[in-house]
Amino acid sequence: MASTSVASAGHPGHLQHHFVSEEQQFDASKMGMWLFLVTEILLFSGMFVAYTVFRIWYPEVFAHSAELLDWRLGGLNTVVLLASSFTVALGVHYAQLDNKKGLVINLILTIVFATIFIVVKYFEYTGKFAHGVFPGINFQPHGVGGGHIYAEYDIPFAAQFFSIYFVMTGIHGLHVLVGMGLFAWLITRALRGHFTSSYYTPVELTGLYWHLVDIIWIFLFPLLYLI
Amino acid sequence: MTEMTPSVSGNSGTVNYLNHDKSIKSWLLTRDHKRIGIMYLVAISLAFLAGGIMAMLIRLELLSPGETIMGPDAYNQAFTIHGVLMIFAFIIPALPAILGNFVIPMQLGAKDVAFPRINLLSFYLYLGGAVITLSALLVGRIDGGWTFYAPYSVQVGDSILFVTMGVFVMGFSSILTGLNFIVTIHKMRAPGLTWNRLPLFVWSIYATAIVQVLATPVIAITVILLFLERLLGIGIFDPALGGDPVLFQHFFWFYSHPAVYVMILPAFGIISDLIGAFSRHRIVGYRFVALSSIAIAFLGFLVWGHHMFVSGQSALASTVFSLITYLIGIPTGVKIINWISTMYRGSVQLRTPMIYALIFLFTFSIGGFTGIMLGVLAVDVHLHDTYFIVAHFHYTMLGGNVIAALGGLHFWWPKMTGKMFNETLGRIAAGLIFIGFNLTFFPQFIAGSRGMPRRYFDYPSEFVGLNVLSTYGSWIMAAGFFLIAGYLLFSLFKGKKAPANPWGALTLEWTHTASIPEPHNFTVTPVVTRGAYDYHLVPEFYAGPSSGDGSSAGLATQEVAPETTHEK
Amino acid sequence: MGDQGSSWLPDAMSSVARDVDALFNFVLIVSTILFAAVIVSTIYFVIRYRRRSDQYVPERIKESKWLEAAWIILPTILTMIIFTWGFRVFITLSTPPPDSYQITVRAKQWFWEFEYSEGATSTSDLYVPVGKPIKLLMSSGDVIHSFFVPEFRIKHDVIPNRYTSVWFEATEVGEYRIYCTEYCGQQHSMMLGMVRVVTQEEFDDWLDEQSQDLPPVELGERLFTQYNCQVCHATDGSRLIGPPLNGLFGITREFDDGMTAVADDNYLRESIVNPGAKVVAGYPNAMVATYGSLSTKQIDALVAYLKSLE
Amino acid sequence: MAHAVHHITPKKTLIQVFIALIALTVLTVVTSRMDLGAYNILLALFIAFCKAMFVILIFMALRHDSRINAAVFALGSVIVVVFLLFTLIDTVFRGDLPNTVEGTIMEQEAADEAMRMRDPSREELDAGPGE
Repeated sequence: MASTSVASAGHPGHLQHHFVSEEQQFDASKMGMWLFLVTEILLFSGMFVAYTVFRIWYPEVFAHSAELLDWRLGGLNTVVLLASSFTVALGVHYAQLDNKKGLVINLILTIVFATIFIVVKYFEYTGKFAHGVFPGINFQPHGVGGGHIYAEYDIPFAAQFFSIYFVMTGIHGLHVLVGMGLFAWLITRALRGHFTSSYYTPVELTGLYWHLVDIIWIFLFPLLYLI
Repeated sequence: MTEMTPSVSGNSGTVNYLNHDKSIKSWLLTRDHKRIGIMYLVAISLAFLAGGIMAMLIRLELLSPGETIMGPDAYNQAFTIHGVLMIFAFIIPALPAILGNFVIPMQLGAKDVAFPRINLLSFYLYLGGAVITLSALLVGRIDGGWTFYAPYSVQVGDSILFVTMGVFVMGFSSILTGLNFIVTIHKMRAPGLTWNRLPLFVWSIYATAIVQVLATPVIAITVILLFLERLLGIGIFDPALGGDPVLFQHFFWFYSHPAVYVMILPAFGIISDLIGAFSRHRIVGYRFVALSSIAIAFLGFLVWGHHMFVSGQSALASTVFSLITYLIGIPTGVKIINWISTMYRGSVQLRTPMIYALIFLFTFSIGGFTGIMLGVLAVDVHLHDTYFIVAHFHYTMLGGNVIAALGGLHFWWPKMTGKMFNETLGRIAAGLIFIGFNLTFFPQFIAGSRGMPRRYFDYPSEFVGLNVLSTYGSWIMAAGFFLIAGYLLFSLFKGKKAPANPWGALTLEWTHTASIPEPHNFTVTPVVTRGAYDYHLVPEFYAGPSSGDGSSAGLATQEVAPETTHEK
Repeated sequence: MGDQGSSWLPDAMSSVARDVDALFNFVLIVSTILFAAVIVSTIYFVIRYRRRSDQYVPERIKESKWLEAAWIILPTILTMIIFTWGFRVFITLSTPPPDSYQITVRAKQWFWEFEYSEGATSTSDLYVPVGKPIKLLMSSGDVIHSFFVPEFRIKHDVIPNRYTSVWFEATEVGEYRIYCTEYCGQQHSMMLGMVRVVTQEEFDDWLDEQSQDLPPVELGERLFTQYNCQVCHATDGSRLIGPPLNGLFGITREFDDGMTAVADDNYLRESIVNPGAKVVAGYPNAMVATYGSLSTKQIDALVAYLKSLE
Repeated sequence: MAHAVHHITPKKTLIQVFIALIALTVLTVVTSRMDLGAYNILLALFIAFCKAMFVILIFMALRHDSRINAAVFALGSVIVVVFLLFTLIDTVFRGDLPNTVEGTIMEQEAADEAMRMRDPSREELDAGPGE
């Protein structure tokens, strides 16, 4: 099994010289990606730790402040992001079956869902900013909107909740934007026919990255919106 | 069944990784792990030089109480720059990035690391990070120490943004290096090179890489939060806004304690290789030494709070962290016993690299025992943040990592450059460093336990004697380092040509590559049939008349049925 | 009675210091013995088994499972003893007796303020009676500091926005230095103080004296040295970090924004409370605005003292 | 051939998992609106955990991937738990011995202020620390 016919048939263009076989190269890339995902998890873990520490210290403040976050928008974004994960998984599925059309359509759908996510996020952020709900020392809620009297939320440590909210969703949103760029790049390559059932490593790896971004949101949604 | 004769000759006339393309561009854009290792060697040596100059200035200032050569502002900057450069730009990357890069693929029988382009990227990230860090000098005073404790780091000047940004970027370099090694060690081993046959340097770099990948992202998020604390006042760490400064210390040490294992674990590996090669003896308790590196790497994540016994953290946390600290001390101690036992009934040869291994046993043992003292809850209350800590840290880091790095550099120098250094000067320099090091740092233990706090520009007169000794020691040590730099550079031009295997070691980089190795390391992928230290299995290798000091002629490894090693 | 220290430790001058020292010395002695064993066996093996022939390849030695196990189990037992011992002393160190006399400590860049329950205050000098448990309730006004008295073997970080404490019972009359051990900025190494351990009678007298009225100039002079003003401001006309302060009253000063003002009462007051408002030309705006907490009486006294300087 | 080894997740499975994920999302919203006390957060985390496992095992195909990748992921998750738990051992038990006061000075001042509002006669009540 180890000595593949591919290797003896000469190096395919995408096989680098220091690898023995395509399989070794694919396995290595994939393991590298999983390791990278682990670093992403640990990056976010710092924010989850900060969240947990402050939530345990000030549970009422967190519960009260979370009322300002609209669970409907958060829920919509959850569904949108889950759908994009689904289309990415389908994309990999089609790449494995040499179905270029299926791959491209699903990658485009993924970008569409990601765009919806970002647009919703944009309206959430600007809605907060309009009422003075900023991260950090600029936190000065005022005005009335969405059934909330914002001044009621100007309590000690509410600023911490919103700081954590903005930092977590902000860094998560940054990851979504990066993912959109990667998918755009994948689409151009897919259209040029770079991917086949024997070589679709970039699709697979970007897909793994995207699923991780989805998983982070799966935890962010109940922790921030549904307290 | 084929007979495979390793490449044995020197390098004259043949194509090697240094001469196959001499253009500047071929260096700057190289993906060859060996060239990247050499570029790291140059860059990191410069960082060490800069950090070392700062250290000398610090020692000079402390020669007498009050202002000796600089005021408190300059002094505080000097120790901050010393700490930041030495920790983030020197000691964390030093062993994995220089020796790991150069040696590991060859010890694995691989042509390169798994991701050569990422390897080059990580070099430039390192360079960029170091430049960003140093650019802080142009912005303003660099202050706060290498620990950046909040809220002081929230209040000092903006130059700290550049310092921490540099640390952030160098962190990515470290992550990518670690990621590369894990994949390389898993997927790129030569046929027959099972986990039980790996050189212990490979094991230790593997454990190191795990720590790099798992711990470094946390310093990244810590730096991001510190940034936002300064820019937006998010109130996570800043007590003036309701944040918790002790939480910052948790974040910081969650990275920085495992980071000391990034510094010391590769040193363990080098010491194992050196003691094995120069005792010509299988490392006693090979499996224990190998697996304990992994255990130490994991346990290293569970002890960060022993830096915080007097910080105001809960006593429960202090107790738990103290308890686990001992658990990590035990495998380390057993390793030392294993190294000593390896010399028992061995054939010990005192060449320069081996002398460094022996110095390591001396200095690192002191570092380890004082570490146990610092792990004792009640004793640490007295010793915390005094010069005792400074001395302990330098005994483990300089006396551990740097001594091992010097041993490794001398050991692999012939392989890197194809030249032998002057053995006599090598021994003299080792002696200077041993004496200078102990004279510099041993008095600091006493100064510390008698009450002298760290990071002090000025100190009471009762500590004068100890500080004077320490400063004199630093001059002797510096002389040693300059001597090493001198004869190593000299050997490049005038050194004797190195044979392929000057030490008679049995790992693949010695038995199967030339000194200097060819661009892709191996003409034929080697097939491994024995462990890295199974000297007793190949007595015929040493039977030749001149075998000990050089040519490995006569060595032939029989090829058994090739095994596929990389996992599915 | 306090114990003599060793070459390793300063004199032990608090009730808990002896417990800490016993533990320290135990670990030190055990470590020294083990370290000697490491070095002696290393040197012995290096000489005894030195390479005599390049051709010689030693046999592989038999590894003993029992020996390996012993190497693991014995140090484990030893370290667990040390851990338990350290834990017990740590609990003692961390738990002030209920009858402790409480003094409030405020750490600021770069001095220590002490407030006694009778309303008396002192700066840099901590007065305590001998043979009585003292609890220091500490907080910081700016960054993290750390309170350390080597002779008492006590240390604890002093953090902003949270009270922490240390306790000690001094066993002998004397003076023992206080250090700040957490890096806190430019004058970190000058943030020293002194514990003045006196008899109970002297302590009571001192408290009484504190509540009496001193003449303003005298009180001002005392405050001036207590707050370490002389570290940055000379009174003999020489240039330190800040401008010298003698002969100041009534003259016209120039500031770094080009403005000038006559140094009157109001100017002096403002320069103490809000030093950044008018910065003397040619000097950095380096003074920390932590003196706003001084009482009106104290500020008046300081102004009176400054006016008296020729 | 190398690629023949790769597991191809059937489309049907992907669709089923997607439906399950949506259902779990609805479930977590519904349960969060019921008052279960401390169980709210545990339930929400359990549901999130299940959703994450679906994504990891099926979408990311870890179920059919090499075991070392699963080990990498598991190790990373364990370290996250270590980070969280060991930090909480401090923050939850802060002030368990009398050498550190549990609450911050700000909290104490706010509490004292609140008491003074309720009972103006207690002027002597100081913001200082309690015994």
